[in-house]
Amino acid sequence: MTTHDNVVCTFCGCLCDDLEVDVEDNAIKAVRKACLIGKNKIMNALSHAPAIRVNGREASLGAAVEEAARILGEAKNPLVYGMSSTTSEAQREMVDIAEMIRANLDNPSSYCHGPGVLARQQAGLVTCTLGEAKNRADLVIYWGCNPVEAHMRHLTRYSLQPKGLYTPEGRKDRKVVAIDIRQTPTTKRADLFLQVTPGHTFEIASVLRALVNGLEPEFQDGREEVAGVPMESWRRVVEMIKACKYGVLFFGLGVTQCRNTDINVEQVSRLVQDANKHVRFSALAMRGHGNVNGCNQVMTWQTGFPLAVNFSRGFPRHNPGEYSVVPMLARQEVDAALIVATDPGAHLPADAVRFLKTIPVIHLDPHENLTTPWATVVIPVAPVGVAAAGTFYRMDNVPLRVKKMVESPHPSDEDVLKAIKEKIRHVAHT
Amino acid sequence: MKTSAHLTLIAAPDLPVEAESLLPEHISGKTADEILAMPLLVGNRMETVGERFTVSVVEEGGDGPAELTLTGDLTRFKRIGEGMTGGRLVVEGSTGFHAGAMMSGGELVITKNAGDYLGAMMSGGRIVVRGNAGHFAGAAYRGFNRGMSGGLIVIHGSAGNLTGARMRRGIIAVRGACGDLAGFGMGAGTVIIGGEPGVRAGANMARGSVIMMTRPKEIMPTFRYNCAGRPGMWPLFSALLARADCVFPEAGPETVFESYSGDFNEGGRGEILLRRSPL
Amino acid sequence: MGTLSGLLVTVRTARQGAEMVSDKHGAPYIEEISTLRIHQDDLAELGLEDGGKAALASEHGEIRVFCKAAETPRGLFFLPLGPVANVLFSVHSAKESGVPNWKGIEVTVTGGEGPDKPSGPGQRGES
Amino acid sequence: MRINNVEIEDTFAEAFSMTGARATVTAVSDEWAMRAALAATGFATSVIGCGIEAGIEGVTPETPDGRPGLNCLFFGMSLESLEKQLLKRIGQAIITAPTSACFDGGAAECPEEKRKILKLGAKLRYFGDGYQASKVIDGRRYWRIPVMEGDFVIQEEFTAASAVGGGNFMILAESAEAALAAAEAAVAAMRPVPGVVLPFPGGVVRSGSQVGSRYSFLIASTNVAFCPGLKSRVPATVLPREVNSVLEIVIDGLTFDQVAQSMRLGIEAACVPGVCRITAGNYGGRLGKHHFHLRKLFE
Amino acid sequence: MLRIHNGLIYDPANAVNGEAGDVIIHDGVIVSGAGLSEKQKRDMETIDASGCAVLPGGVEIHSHIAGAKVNNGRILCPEEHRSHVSARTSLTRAGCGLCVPTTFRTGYLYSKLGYTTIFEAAVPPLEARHAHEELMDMPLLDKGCYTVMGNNHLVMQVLKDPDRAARKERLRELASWLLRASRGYAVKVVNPGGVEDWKWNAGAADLDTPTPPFGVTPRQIVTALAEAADELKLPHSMHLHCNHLGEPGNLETTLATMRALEGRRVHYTHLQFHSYDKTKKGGFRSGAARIAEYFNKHPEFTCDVGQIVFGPTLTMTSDAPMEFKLFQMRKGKWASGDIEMESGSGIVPISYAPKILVNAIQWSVGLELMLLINDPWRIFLTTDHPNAGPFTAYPEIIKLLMDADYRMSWLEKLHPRVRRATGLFEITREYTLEEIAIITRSGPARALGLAAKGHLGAGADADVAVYRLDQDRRAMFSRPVYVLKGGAVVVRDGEIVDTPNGRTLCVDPEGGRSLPQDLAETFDGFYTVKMANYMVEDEYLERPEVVPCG
Repeated sequence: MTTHDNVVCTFCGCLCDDLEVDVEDNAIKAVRKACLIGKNKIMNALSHAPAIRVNGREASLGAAVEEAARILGEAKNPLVYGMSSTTSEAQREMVDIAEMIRANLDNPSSYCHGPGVLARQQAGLVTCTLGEAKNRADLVIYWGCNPVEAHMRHLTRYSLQPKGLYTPEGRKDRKVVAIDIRQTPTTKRADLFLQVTPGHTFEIASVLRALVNGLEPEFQDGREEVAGVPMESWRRVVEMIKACKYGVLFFGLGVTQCRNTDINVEQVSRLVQDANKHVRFSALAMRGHGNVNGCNQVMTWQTGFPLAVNFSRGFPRHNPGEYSVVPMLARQEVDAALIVATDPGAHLPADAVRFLKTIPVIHLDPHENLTTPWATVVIPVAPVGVAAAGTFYRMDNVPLRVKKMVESPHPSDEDVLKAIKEKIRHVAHT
Repeated sequence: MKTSAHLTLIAAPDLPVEAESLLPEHISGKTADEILAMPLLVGNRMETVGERFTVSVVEEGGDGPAELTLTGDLTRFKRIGEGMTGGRLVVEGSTGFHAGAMMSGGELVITKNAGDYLGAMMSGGRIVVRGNAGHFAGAAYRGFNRGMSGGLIVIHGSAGNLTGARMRRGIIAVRGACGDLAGFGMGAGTVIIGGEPGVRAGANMARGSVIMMTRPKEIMPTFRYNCAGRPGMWPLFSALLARADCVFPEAGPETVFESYSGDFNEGGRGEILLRRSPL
Repeated sequence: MGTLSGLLVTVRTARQGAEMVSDKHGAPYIEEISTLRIHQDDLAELGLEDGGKAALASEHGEIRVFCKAAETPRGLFFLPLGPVANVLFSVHSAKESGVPNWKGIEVTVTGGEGPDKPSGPGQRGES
Repeated sequence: MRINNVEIEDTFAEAFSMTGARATVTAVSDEWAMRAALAATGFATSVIGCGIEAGIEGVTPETPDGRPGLNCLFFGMSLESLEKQLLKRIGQAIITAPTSACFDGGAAECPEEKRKILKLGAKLRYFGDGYQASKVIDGRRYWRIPVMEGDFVIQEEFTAASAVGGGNFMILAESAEAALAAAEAAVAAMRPVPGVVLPFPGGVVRSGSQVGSRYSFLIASTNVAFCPGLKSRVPATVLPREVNSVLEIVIDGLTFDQVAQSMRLGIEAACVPGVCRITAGNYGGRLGKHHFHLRKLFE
Repeated sequence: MLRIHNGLIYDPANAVNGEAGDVIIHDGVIVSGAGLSEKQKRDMETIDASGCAVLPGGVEIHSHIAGAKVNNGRILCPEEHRSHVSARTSLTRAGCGLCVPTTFRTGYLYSKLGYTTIFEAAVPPLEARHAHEELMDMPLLDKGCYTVMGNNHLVMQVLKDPDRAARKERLRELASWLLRASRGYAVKVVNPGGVEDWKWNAGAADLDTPTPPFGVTPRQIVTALAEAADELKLPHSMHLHCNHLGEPGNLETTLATMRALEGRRVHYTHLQFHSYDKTKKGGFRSGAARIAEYFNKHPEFTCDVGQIVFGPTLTMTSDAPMEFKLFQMRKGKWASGDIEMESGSGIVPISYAPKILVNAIQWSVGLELMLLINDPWRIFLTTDHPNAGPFTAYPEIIKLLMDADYRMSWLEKLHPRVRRATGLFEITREYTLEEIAIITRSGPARALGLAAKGHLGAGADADVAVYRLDQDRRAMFSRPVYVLKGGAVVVRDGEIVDTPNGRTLCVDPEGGRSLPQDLAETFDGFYTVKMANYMVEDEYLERPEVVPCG
């Protein structure tokens, strides 16, 4: 039996890198230190692999790659989409293919945390790595996120409990504020919980900005409250902000998916910038899928834009809403799709899935999921971080190398994508 | 010679089409065959106008700028009238994204609906939409902080979110309802909304005006009430819009508006004018 | 059995996450993503016991769920992300930035078994 | 040449170049537009003593803001003096008037090359103490200046044009009554002509002046050659025996043709019984470059 | 074998100054033609370089082209990308951007100027993997990156050690370890102490401001790291971005820093931003003359200029507090990222305009430095891309240096008071082609310790740029006729014709195989990654080439 130390978990944006994994006879025997989800993910990494299929029938890898290349090469407005749970090495191949076939290129951030990235295009963002939260943060704000259930070790490793360089007492050295529309296991850990009515992120951020900037808000209806929470409470939050040394605000989908999406985050970003006139303050997005941040990073260094890119003219163009996956499917304007390392069958509205079923879809995934049953071409791949190595980007942009601990019968998605790319190139040249 | 051309769509395409080539100034002096040979990007392949349209061309006496009429369901056609500098472009039907974006002169008329980014970052000229417009009418493209910088957009129907977002000058009149964040972050200019406005109108505006005929659900608490009165500019806007065949019958020259200053997070030099409905 | 109108919010839960990475066709996953978190009083108004069944409908589709009492505000219902919830949403709800309204869609909850049983990811939308 | 038996003297009115501008004053009612216009054009009979000559051109059927409004014409000896006066007059008489607004009336009748820009709104905006704001409509910028009553709107730029000042004719009559009746008739006929104003009270001046004086501190004095009471003492008198009273009509206009047209209409109307002769003032052509030959007006 | 025939060869490192001759290439390396017969030469594949200047490939000593901060800059500026695009071709990848071009496009743009070697100027070890990933996507260039250490907690922990000898020894080990962990090439110091100060919301650091809570001063940091770089015999000296960047009067700090470092090899980067005097009222004045006067007397120092380019660009630096100041002046966009235990970074878009007095002075200061520092082997052409402007402006800057009349013609375009604030317009010096070759390739190659770069002698890497001679030097340097990378023709008539990937240049200094116990404990306690996951793996180095120390 071999024990692998310092294994990087690939599930969420935390990328905990202290896992211990026991491997025997090319099988995972035990996972230690991981959260429940991470443990399950690694333990089940090799299970439920789909068969290679073309049009529902089992096929050879070569035949599947060939069919994939044919579909993509012929498509007049293809969609290349996914990437959030694979390595940046595979993502780089995805971009290359998208360029080559003049496709639309997008990743799941466009309907999850993408608004936070779009906000950075307008305002920028003052942020930090998670270690700054651990070592310095004496004020932590959780806003519209529930890490206890979604980023299970975030509180212990990074944000709430760890004893840091300048927070030797851990939790005792921190004031904690939670803003959410309901009580969650996370909000219960806070010193101050503001239960807000849904849909008012922007107003909250605006009023906090005003208070941070020393302005008195004026309520036309005379009710001194924002999002159902009295102004007193918001004033308390601002007092805490102004009294801290180093504040860190973690925001989740409750902020990015709230009404007006990216504009909320833009205002939150402005709030953080304003706070820096008084104290040091950072904000961090609670990125979900293991390497969804990597999609944004890779797409940005290769295409200039983090999501929603179109190559129909050969050069990258960017416009969320126009080239993001959900509205493109709403307009039913794509005629083929390459979907890798994401599961639209599980993550997209039902009508999106209905439309995808009407066009040829090539799907690469380590597992049977809710897309494999109907995709035109299904190619199983080695699970990254377990049977394939490569780079993942943590929620704070720290890149880590995920490891290969076991052999999979299947190639990595990086290798499959390279094969598809070569085939398309070959077809184009002959 | 003044060229008038009329293109009729043969069948609505399934794929997005980019039709930035179809500008009045581009057809001026061209024959029917030359127009049919102009490029269109369909999906990721280059086609010609002739594969999608039939054309008739009339050369009239006199000088006058060219006039181009497009007929058909052009909902999937993007960039119609993009970058137009003069002449007149009439769409008998609906358009997709970016109609009249970046235009600097001339007139674009759309008889049905327009998609997102109508007149985005335009600097001059006039756009009239008889139906509804999508999001980002007159707004800035991603990353820019200067949206529309001149000209006039009249939308007889409703408009989507972020109408006039980050605009720097010019006038947008929406006869019907308007989405959220009208005039968001604007630096100057005027957005006039007849129907029901969405939330957060005028949020983060540094300067400029959002004029509303219908009371929004809430005025942002970063705006402050000034007074009720008859702003001297309203009759001027009213007269301008009347010339563009856009009338706000609920607001005559004697209409009283409530005035609010904001957004104080950005200095408070912008204003919201809200028509005081007669009791 | 009564009917309530309210706002549905999709969320992550620990169990949903843990089961999703184990087997997306497994019964525990399907059960978890079919479990609605709802306020005790709303539950009572629907005439349901904790764990009772209900139909959840939006303008885009209808699903069957189990109702679990939780410390949620009244009129706000929470369902884990997944193919069950997805039936209630539509690509057409994506506004300017391309994000569907995952964090707030108007729904009605009707207590009772309804015509169909909860059937997992295969649950269908109206059209 | 005679009209209605009145002798039209073979002479010319000598007019000089001025700079003119037209401002449209609007308000909530005709009444308030008129009050603002009257105040702004008041005490503006002659550049000699008032620094500017001005008058109300008339009611305008169409104003930029659709409200009741009047056009006023202002004439100064230079662009600078015109601007100085206008800033004072708009600042003191129009901004101050309730509900008023002030717009460029343009000078469409003047050739483009003779037009100049007066940055009136651009300068008056500072009255807003930093709270002024502007709007651009159809390429024209308007300033909004907050005032106690509400806000005052003024266009940023006004058009100035080279204009004609000091067009005139004189009515030589048998009696004061006849002279006044003739002058009133003339003024009534001249008022509708666009682009001109008659800056003196009621459009009429009874005290025409001559250049210079026996007193060194005066640059002008009563026009002794036309004073009936001095016929016997002033050898240079131009008045025949039967003339007992003289009134003068002075015309400022944006163009030569407008002045000429109004003179023609005025002279025609003035040729009523009791009027002996129509003549005009000139300085032998030394002073002004615009010469209105009375008889040529009728050709 | 390949012959570049009959060009005028400018190879200052070998004292060849515009002599007609051949450059012969074999197997990616330049070889001597001495033993070859005329026939052998004629039979070779031959590039006709008649009428051309033949120079070594350009060597970029300081540019921000890859890594977390640069990518953040790309995210920040979609508007910048919109108007600068390149479509995919059968050879090249698609891309966009000018101030923050995408990785492939960065490779193409540098190559199209005749550059073949490039160094990313600031990489915090924690994010080094990211920088290397991007560099792998940057074709046509040999590349390396500098490891930022000036605000590193471990460095300051070591510097707290009262035992001088132990301190020295331990710092050398640590610097070596950090270079190894990040696969860096040189020790980079950015606003020493100042970035950490700002994490405590403190003001700008002076040379003797103790950094909380360590109590270590910037003076201690720079002297110790310069010493460590020397003792490790690193090919490049410490690469120093001084305190108080961009502030009027900062030349005092710069001079004090230089005095503190006298006798050691030090490279002062973007010296232009650190050479400002101030007026009595606190306004900007050029301090270039004083800096140059001092600098000329100290042959141990090198510098690059960071010349301002008028137009819009993006400032991006590890000097996060400086960017915060800039943001407060300009509002608009501001991105910032604090990096645990190590560093920070900031990005603010900016536009330099000739009619803005401060910008005009900055522009003049850069040129003054280049004209007043008399040894071209010690000052190199950079724009601190993209901080002072995009590197694509190099041909324009070359023209400003080589053509005094052209330089003078700028006076009327600048703010009228600029003449009072600088001495630029009294200088008549014009650079020669040889001097240009020095400041753009031979000098930086020597300063970087790259024995096989920056010259055309036998044994040099066959990185060659061939420019058609033209009195308009901007035109000449904008569009090389040929660029060869490792012996392959990659650019012909200004267009990319081949896209081989370059190598990663790194160092293998002695020691630094592991961290001593106390530092390892600090690491384990306060980093959020495991040390094993911190070290950049071999997979991230494309064709690594170790440049020897010593």
